[in-house]
Amino acid sequence: MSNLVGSDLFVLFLCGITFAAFAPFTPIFVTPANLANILIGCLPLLLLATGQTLVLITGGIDLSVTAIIGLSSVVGALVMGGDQGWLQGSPIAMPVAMASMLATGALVGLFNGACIAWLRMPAFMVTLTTTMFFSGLSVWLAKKVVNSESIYNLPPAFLAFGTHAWLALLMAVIATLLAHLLLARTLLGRWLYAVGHNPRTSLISGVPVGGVTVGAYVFSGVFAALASILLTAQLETGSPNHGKTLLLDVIGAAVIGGTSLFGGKGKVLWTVYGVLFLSLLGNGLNLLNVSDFLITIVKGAVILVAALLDVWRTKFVRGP
Amino acid sequence: MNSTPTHLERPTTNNEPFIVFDHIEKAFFGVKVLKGVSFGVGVGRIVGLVGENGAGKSTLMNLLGGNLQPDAGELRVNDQHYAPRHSNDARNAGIAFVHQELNLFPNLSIAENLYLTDFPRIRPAGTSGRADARRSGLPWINRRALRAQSVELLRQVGLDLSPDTLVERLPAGERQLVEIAKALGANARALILDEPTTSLSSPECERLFILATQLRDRGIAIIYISHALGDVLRLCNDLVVLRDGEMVGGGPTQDFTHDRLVSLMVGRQLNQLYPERRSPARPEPNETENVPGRKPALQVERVSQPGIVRDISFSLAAGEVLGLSGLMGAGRSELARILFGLDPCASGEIRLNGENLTGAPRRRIQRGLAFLTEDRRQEGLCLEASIADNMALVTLPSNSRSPVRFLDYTRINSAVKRMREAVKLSPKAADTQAVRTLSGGNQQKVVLGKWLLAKPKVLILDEPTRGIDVGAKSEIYRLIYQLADRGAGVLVISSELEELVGLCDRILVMRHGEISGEFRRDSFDREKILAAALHFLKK
Amino acid sequence: MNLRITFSPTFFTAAFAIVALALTGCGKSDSGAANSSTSSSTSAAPDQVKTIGVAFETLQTEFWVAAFDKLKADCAAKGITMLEGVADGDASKQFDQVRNFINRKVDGIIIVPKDGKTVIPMIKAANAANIPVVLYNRPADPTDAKHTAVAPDNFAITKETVTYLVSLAKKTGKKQKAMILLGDLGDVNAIGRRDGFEAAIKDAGEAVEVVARIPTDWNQEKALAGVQSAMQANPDIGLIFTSSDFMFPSIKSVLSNLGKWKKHNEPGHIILGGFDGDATAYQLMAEGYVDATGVQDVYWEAEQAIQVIIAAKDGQISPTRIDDQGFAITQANLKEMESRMWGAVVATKKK
Amino acid sequence: MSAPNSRPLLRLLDFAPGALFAVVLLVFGLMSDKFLTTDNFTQILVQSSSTAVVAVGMTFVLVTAGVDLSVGAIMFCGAGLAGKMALGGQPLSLCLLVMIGVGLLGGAVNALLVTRFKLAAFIATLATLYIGRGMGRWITQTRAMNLPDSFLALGSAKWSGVPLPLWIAGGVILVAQLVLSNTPFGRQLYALGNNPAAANKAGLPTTRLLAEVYLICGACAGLGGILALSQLGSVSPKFGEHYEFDAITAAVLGGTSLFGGRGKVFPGTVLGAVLLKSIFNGLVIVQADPYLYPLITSAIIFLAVVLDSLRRVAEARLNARQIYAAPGQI
Repeated sequence: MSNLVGSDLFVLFLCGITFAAFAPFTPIFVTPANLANILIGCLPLLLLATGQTLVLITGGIDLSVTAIIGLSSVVGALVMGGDQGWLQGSPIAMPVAMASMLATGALVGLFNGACIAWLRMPAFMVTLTTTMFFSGLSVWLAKKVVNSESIYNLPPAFLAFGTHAWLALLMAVIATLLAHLLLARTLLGRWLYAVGHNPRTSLISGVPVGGVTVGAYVFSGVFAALASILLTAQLETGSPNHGKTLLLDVIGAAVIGGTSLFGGKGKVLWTVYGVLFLSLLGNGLNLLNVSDFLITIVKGAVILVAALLDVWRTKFVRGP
Repeated sequence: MNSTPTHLERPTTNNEPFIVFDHIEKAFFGVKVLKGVSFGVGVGRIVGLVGENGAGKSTLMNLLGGNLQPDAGELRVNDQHYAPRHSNDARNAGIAFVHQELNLFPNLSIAENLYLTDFPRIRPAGTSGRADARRSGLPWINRRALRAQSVELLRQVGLDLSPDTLVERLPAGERQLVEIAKALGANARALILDEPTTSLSSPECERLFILATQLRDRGIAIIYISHALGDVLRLCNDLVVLRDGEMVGGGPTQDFTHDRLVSLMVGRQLNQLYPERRSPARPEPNETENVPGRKPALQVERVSQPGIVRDISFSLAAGEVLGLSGLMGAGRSELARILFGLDPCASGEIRLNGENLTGAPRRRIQRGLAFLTEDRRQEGLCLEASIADNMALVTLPSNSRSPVRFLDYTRINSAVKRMREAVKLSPKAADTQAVRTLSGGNQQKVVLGKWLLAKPKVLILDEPTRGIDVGAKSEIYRLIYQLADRGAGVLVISSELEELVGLCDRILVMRHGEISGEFRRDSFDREKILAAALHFLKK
Repeated sequence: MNLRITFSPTFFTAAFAIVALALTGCGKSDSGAANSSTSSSTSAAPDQVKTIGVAFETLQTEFWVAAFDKLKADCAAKGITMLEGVADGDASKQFDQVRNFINRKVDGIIIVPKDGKTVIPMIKAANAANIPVVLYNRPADPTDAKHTAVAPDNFAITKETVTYLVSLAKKTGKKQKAMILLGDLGDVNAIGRRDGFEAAIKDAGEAVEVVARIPTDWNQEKALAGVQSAMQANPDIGLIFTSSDFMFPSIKSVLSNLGKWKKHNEPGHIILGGFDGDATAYQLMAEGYVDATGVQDVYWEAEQAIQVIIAAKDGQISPTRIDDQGFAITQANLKEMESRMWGAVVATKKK
Repeated sequence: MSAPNSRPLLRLLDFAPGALFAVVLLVFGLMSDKFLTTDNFTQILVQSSSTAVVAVGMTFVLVTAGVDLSVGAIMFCGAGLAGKMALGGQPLSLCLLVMIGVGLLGGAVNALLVTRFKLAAFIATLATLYIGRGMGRWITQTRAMNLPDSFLALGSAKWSGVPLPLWIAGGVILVAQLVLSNTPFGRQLYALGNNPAAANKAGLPTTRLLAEVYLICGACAGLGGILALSQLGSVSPKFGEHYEFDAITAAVLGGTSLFGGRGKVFPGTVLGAVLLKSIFNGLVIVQADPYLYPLITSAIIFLAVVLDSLRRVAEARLNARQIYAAPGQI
């Protein structure tokens, strides 16, 4: 048992249990259509949590992901929007828009990272304030430029990410896979862990600590932008409000997966399982017509249990 | 072997023991770490406790401190049976510890550190007397009493500082004294000094020794744990030698010599702590230029940093082991940090094999510079990471394939494997084990191995053997020579003059951020070297 | 262990990808199947509406709760099972809930959207599955997607209400300073009400000057702080309009602190108006503190919504827009109109 | 670089929060003559009282290098329960007691998770935040509740010319500051926050200290909830949202370190709390564009955080040991 608890697959195993637990009560739960729903539904969370995982591994935290979603959603829509978009109708609108969305994410990440790595500001406060600022900025942008809080009528080429589920899925899976390879197989990956373990030792051992830290936040920003692309396409609207309520789930999913908030410990794969678990749970309860506040409570309890299990894991499996 | 508690009651000790270890046994997971250790610590005696790491010293002290309980045998304090369950029990029994790594809180004032656990409190009128000012009374700090009592304690350890000074403003030596003052404050009758001198400069050590003898004469029983055998022989009245949990020697200090202690500790005649150099000592640096093929590995020219170091110039030849001596705070470590690019350098040039060294540590490492810092735990290791990860850290870039920088794990693992054997890392430890779980010696070997993997052209070692047992020490010396014989230049910083004299081809002495002397192996003279380090004291 | 670490990630991620792709495939084909099955079931039992999915953007205020309860009650009365979803202001969460409804082949979906745009893809999704959609209280932006919106004319009702307030202001004979508590600037209703307010003020010409526009994001504490500060800046404010009745308590708290919480027939009374017509507003009007509020007929809207779905079952197409005429209830017409004010009903129920 | 020229700089930066505060007041004061009036100031103080009290509790937690994200949720639960009781005709005093009780309960849960189960404070309180908000919505059935006027009376009551909320907040602040600076408990907290392992070795009752800190924070949350209710007079399902962030921000603005061992309730945290409210109040008074509120506010907060980090850098440089410049010290 403790072997299983210690293994990578533990959370996946939990997913299985949840699945088995719900199946008998709600037949719809196991229908392919519903499972497909869960998959599509969890993609933005997956991307966000993956980006967050890298930041957590460096011992930081990025609260600004939701703000990034809103901002890059608005930016993208402003570029390609059919009504007042700068490039409306032009064939290059869609690629340019997506590029600018990713750029937005990268820039915000760069700003966060720079403040944290080079100005030595606490990540929590930096990303807290940038959240406030950039979500405010996105509302302001939409208001000033198109005088409305959200932008509709986006080019169909872009909406494909929403209408063709497999496209969104492909994008998310590829991105996640890349993140996994980066973390598990490349130099930067090892450096991220090292910085999370001990920045001073890392610096003295020739790790470009500042650069690595900034990299993590840029990465998180870009992944938030990817999530923004999915949400914007699914809802066919560029809006500052997208994903506003996701933050807690993002951190929750990473933690449930087993990533440590103290840095140095975590895997993309764990996070994938964490996301799956949260989504299965949410969807199942929803189908059982469980009232909304009960779902919130259960989520909290799950995070608690996951954290407890993690303590248990480190105690009994890694040994004292 | 006279291992009964009576052996110290011979005429040499005229006082009855205050602390008595009576056939103490302790085992972890069936492995015996203490095998019936028995001795006593007399009132007004300093007992030196020596032994390699893992000999059982710390276990013994943990028993005394109440962090562990013995499996068999009895502890007696003041002829009372004594079975502590918590560090507070030890405090109440009048036993105080001064640990290797200090336990002061830099963000608090000296006074607050001294009385953290039992602040003098405002007490309602009526009750009186200093004793019940503590613990009893309102939960309200009596600032006046606190200040007065603190001043008194500081006076006893010979510090005249305002008790409101924040500890973060004190140099290591003064912090050490504050620790002792704290022990006195808990009016301790027995004092355990665990490696107290590791971070002290020589004058600070002197100050500490004088204080220790004063306390002894005031009737305080002292246990003094240290690897610096010279100090032990000078300071202690009685010695106890542990090896593998057994007491292999004990008695009044005059029965022991340095060599006997060492052989007792390691159990074999370790007649040469410093292995043989295959190649002879290096020639003078000024010759190095014109000796063909012996070009200088590291050249430092007029390096200055306001307030830190002034006008430092020297040259380290390939294959040379150069010692850097001087007092704590003379600027040795600071110089090393500047050379490695950790601290800014206002003016001057640093050349490695002729190329200028600039920029972040990363770029200097690429040029072949390596730096083993004095703070192993904070700057040398990722404690929670595995042995393999720690060892591989520096050489990761060279083991990754561009452009995506994929890592070649087979190469990394084999390299780590080779290095483990090269540094003779304890084979019990698995590659995936966290270095936190290793002994100090093995941890240091991991750090050294990490740097050796990078095949450095110049290696700077800052206090490489601090707090490490004799066996590991000579292991590290051997590795240093190996590296030098392969043609690398080695710069060794150490506070133990003995070590430098035994190890180096040449010794530079620093003082006040300047180089105050240079000695070649054939002209090593301890007095002269010390004089160069202390010179200003005579003025 | 080592083995697993090296192999499992790639392996599982790959597996994940394959399964996933397969599933989405099925998902699409299945939703196709869903259409046929629903259509067939319609032909089988034409006049039977068995389940309705109700997705609310929020339950943050009395108004939404009242609407929610009404829908629940009516469904129960008609023997319809009502599936619930509350999205906490998260459009994508709402989309998930709508997708769930579609999977469960409900006979109709009632949505309170976060905004007029993000709801359109949801409508399309429902259209694809031949499930009728009703937007409750918040209309969608212009779209060709088939749906019916049962919503009040925020602009008109607000304008009517504020015009009444302005007429009171004019009666005072002197130029009045006015303050408006804005809603969430991302909410179409909030915008509509703001515009209605501004329009009415514009018509008033010189009589009224707006000196404070407080953003509240539908948050009572922000409203409180805002009103306090504004009253500080302009102690002589004589007219306050709140974009939703549920912020009256904040206004009351400030005014009573300043000793300006007066009935409409007392001297020093500040002209107060709101929107929704909830129980609080009713009580305050009955007590004589509030002068007018724009009432949207929450019950009527609920009945309409369910009616539309039943009609759709019978194959009738309802118009895209059903207006809740609503009306401004004022101290002048309180007596005869209060029977149509849902807040009054709730209030009397409470007693 | 060296001591002499960074001294004044450090002094300056030490006053950063205060200076920033002064600047904000000055700017708004220049833009509107309505801003710098005693009335308006009492106003601001009353508005910030609840945030301040919650932030005081938060300061205790932050000093021990912990964090409590659940304060807002705790406030909501307490308010919901109290509201239901009040509408059920229970006496005001009982309702208030219940709110503080709920606060203590929530604090106890956090304390248990952090001390007994050794969970990271961030995670533990994140979970209790979820659970708390869920329970609150369950208690209130997500309905807005309008409380009896007795609550509002509490808020508008004056004692010798000063509003009751100010008396309460002032009392809490005074006591908290004295506890932190002048009791063994307080000083031990700083030690614990600076180095838990050493604190444990030194024989401090670390577990008990931690537990008590979270209890205090919970109680403060309850009290803060009361102050908020006494001005709102109603409980909406959004009640207490983002209080955790406001409280942390206030504390950090006041110079409290998120890494433990540093922080003052007065003036620090209080100053931070008041600064936050003054910005909002000022923006309203000068009739700024509603869309700019978050931008301006966050910009000011950001500035404060930057200044604080600069201060830390300067301090580090100052404490860097001199080797020959100061011959007294070797």
